Amino acid sequence: MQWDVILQALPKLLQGVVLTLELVALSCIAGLIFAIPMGIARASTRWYVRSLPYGYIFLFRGTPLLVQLFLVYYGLAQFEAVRQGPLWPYLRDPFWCAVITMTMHTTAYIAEIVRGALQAVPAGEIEAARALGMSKTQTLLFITLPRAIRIGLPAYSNEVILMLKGSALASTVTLLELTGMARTIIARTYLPVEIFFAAGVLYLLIAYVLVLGFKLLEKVLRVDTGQLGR
Amino acid sequence: MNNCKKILLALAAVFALVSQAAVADKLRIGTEGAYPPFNLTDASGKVVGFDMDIAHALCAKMKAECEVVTSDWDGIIPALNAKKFDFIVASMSITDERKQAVDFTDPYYTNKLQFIGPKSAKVAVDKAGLKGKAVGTQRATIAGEWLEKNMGDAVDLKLYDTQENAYLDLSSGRIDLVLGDVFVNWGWLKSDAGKEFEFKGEPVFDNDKIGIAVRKNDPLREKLNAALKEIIADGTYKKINDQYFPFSIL
Amino acid sequence: MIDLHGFGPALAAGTLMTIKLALCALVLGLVLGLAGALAKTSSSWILVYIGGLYSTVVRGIPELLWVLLMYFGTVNAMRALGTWLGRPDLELSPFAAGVLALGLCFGAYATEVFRGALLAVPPGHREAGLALGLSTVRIYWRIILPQMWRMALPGLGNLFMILMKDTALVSVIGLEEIMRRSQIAVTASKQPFTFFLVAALIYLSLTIVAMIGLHFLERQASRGFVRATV
Amino acid sequence: MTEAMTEAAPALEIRNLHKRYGDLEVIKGISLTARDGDVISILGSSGSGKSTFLRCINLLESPHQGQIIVAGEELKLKPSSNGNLVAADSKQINRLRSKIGFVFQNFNLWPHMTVLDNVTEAPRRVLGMSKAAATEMGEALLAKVGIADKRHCYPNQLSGGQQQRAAIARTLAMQPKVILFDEPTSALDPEMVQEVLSVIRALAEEGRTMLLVTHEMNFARQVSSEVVFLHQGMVEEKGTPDAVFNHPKSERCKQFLSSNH
Repeated sequence: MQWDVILQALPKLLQGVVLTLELVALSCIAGLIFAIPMGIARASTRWYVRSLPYGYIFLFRGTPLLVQLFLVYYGLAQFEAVRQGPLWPYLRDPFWCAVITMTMHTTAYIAEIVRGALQAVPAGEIEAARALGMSKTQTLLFITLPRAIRIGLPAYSNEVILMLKGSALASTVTLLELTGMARTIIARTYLPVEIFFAAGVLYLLIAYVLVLGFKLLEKVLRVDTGQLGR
Repeated sequence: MNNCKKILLALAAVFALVSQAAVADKLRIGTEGAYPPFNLTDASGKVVGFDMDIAHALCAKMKAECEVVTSDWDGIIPALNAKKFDFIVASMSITDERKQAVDFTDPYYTNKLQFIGPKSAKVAVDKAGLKGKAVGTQRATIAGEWLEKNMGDAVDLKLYDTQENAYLDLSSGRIDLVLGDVFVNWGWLKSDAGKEFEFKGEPVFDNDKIGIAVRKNDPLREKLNAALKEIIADGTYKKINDQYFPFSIL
Repeated sequence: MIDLHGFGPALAAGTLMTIKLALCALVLGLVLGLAGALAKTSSSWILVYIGGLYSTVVRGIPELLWVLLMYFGTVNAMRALGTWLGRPDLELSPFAAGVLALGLCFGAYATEVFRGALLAVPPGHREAGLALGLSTVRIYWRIILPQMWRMALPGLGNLFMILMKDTALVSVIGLEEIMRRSQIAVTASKQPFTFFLVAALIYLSLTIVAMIGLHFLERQASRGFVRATV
Repeated sequence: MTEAMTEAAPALEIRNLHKRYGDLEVIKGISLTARDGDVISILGSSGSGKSTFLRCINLLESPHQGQIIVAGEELKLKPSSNGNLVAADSKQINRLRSKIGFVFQNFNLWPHMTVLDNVTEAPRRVLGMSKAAATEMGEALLAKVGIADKRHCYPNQLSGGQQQRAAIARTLAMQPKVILFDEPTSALDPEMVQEVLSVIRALAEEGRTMLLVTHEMNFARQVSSEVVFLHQGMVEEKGTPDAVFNHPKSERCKQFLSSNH
C-alpha cells in the first residue's frame, strides 16, 4: 500500500465527495417530494388511481439504474426534437441528467416505501380521527402522513444509502464525483488498489455519517415509540 | 494437505478463476474494442480494426497462437499488470508516465492530436479561442493529458469512458469540440455521424508515438520488436495501412 | 428493429451471460449470507463482530467499486494463492470477479434478511427441540432453517431482483453481458436510445420471469402454513 | 335526567339498522333511541353484533339499511356500488361525527403525538379552535380524567388505564352530544379497569348521553338508565337495569346473565 499516493489524491477525492453529496441530496429530496403523492395514489383503493403509479414503479424498479442513466444521457440526445426542446439546457448537462435519472429512479422506490408506510398505519388510529369528525383530507394530512413518515423513515434512510452508492454510476457520464475522480486518478497513477481503497473508506464514512444523522432524526421524531403495536 | 489443494483447485475451476490463466502457451492481446477504426467490436462480437490486423500479423510472425481480450480503457494498464493479457495493442501513446508502469515496443504508428468541431462554428484552437468551451476526450488518454496540461484553466474538460461516447456528445451538442487522435477523428468525420463536423486548426501535438505495451522487463518486448520490423520490411504493414488509410501513418 | 442492426444474436448471448452471472452470484451470496447470519446470531462475540463488520462494510461501499476492486485489486492475493496451489498464473477472470463482487454484496444484504428470519422463528421451537434432547446442529438443520427459509424468501427475492440489475455493472470490467453488448451495438449503430431501451426491456423481462419464479417458490414454501391475513 | 324532556328531539335515534358482510347478515334491524342524559348499556355475547352496531352509528362501518338521526338531524345516506350505505354529504358526516364521540377498545391514541396534542388536534382542525384555547381546554379535560401530569408524555409511556382515560379526554374535547363506548375496558389489565370505569361513572353522573358496549355487568347495572341485550343481530331484551338483570324474560338473556356473572 502506497500511503503517499493516497494522501496526494485526497484533495481531489474530497472534491469528488462534494459532488457526490450534491447528487445524493438533490435526488433524495426531490425523490421524496414526488414520491409522496405517488405513494398516496399507489395506496388508493381505486384501480384507475393506483395503476399509473404502479406501472411507473414497476418500470423503474425493474431496470438497472445504469441503463436508465444511459437512456437519459446518451439515448435522449439521439433525437433532434429533444435537442431543440425547452429542456435541452438541462438535459445537455451531465449533472442534471444524473440528478434527473437518480430522482426518477429513487422516486419509484420511495413511493413504495410511502405506500407501505401508509398501509402500516394502524386502522384504529385513522378511525379515531374520522370518529372525531376530521375529513379524509384532514386525517391524511394531520394524522396518517405524519404517522406514515415515522413508520417509513428507517426504510427511507436505507434508500438514501442506496442512492449514495448508486451515485457512483454518474462517473460513466463524465461526472467527476467520488468514483469518477478515483477512476481519473487511477488513469494517471495506475494504482487501482490504493485509490479505490481510499474511495471506499470515504464512501463508508459518508454512509456512517448519514446513518448517524437519520438515527438522530428518528430520535427527534420519536420513531421508536411509534413502532409499538406492530 | 494435497487433497485440500486439489479441492481448492477444483473449486477455483468451478468459479472459472483459471479460465484464462490455464492456457500458458497462448498469447493474449489486450485491447479496448471501442476505438474505430483502430479497434472495434463487430456485431458478431469479434474485435477488428487496424490494431487487430497489426496484432494478428505480429502473432503470425512470432508463430504464436493469440486471442483477443477486451478491457475498459481506463483499466487497461492495471489489467496488463494484473496479467489479464500479455500485451496491449490499443493505439496507446508512449508516454513517460506510462513508461513507469509498463514497457513499450518501438512505435507502430505515429499519431497527431487535432481538434474537431461543428462546421458551423468558428473556433480558434488556442487558449483565448477555447476559453469556456466544453471539450471532450477519452479518460486516461494523451489527449486528456495534453488538455489538462496546456488548456486546463481555459476549457471545460469532459472525460469519457470511450472515445465513441465523446463523439455522441459532440453530435448532440453537449460539447463544442473533441480533441482526439487525428486518424480516429478522420475516420469519424468520414462516417455518417461526422458529416456536419470538420477539423479545427492545425494538429496541436504531432509526435505522438503509438506503441505496444508489455509488462515491465517482459522478454516478449524484443520478440514483438523483431516481428514489427519484419512486417514493415515485407510489406505486410503497408497492406494493412492501405486498407484503412489512403496515406501512411507509420 | 427486428434484427437490431445485426446485434440481435449478440444481445441474446449477453442475456445468457447475465443470467449465468446472476445465478452464480446468487449461490455464492446465499452461502455468505447464511454464514453471516449464523455468525451474527451466534453466542461468540468474535463471530458477531465479524458478521457485523462484513455486512456493514460491504453494504457501505458502492457495488461498482466492489466490481472494480475485485477485478484489479485481487491480483497479489490471487498470485499468492496460485503459487501455493502450484499454479502461479492463477487470477480472476471478469466473470469470476463479477461473481465474487456481486455475491459479496448479495451476501451482505442476505445476512440481514437471514438474521431477521432466524430471529423470527419462535424461541419456543428451539426450546422444544432442546427439551427433546436434539443436538444444536440438528435443531438448526431440521427446525430452524426450514422455517427460516420460508420467512426469508420474500426478502431474498427482492435481493435477487436487485442482483440481476447490478449485473449491468460488470460491463465496466469487460464482461460481455447485456449492457456491454448494448454499448458495443451503440458504437456501431450510433443509436443509443434504441439499444439502451432494448437493454431495459430485456432486464424488465428478466425481472418479470424472476417475479413469477419467486411467486411459485413462495407458494411452495408456505405449504402447510396458513397465511396471515393482516 | 333533569333536562331530558326539555328538548323535543332525542339526542340519538337509530331506526331499523341492518348490516351484512357479503351474505352474512350481522345486524338484522335494530332500533334504539337515546334521549338526553340516557346511559344505554348494550350487552350480548361475542358475535352478537354489538360492536358492529356501535361502529355503524358513526359510519366507521357502512350499514346496509336504516336511518341515523342525531339531535333531530338525519344523516344523509346513499347506496354505494357494493350495496352498502355511505355518507351522501361528506361535510355533514364530519359534522355529525364530531357530535358523536367514540371511545375505542384499544384506545387508538396517535403514538407520535403527546397526550395533550392528541386531545387538542381535532378541536383545532375540525372546530377551528385556537391553539391557546384548545390547550386550555385540553389541560382541563386531562385534569378531569386525572392525568394532568401526563400531558406532555407520549401515549406509549402511559399505562393502559391512563391511555384509555386520555382517549376519553380526546373524545370529550369535541363536546359531543353522545358518546359511544366500545368495550372501553376489555383491553385493560384488571387492576386498571376501575380507574376507567370511575371516569365513565363521573360522566354518567354529569348527565352525559352515552351508549356503552361492555362486559362489566355490575357497572352496567349501576350506571345505566336502560339496558339492551342483543342476540344474533337483534334486540332480544330491553328495559331498565332492574327489569333486565333481575327479571329477564328471554331464555337467552337469562343464560347469558348467569354465565357472565
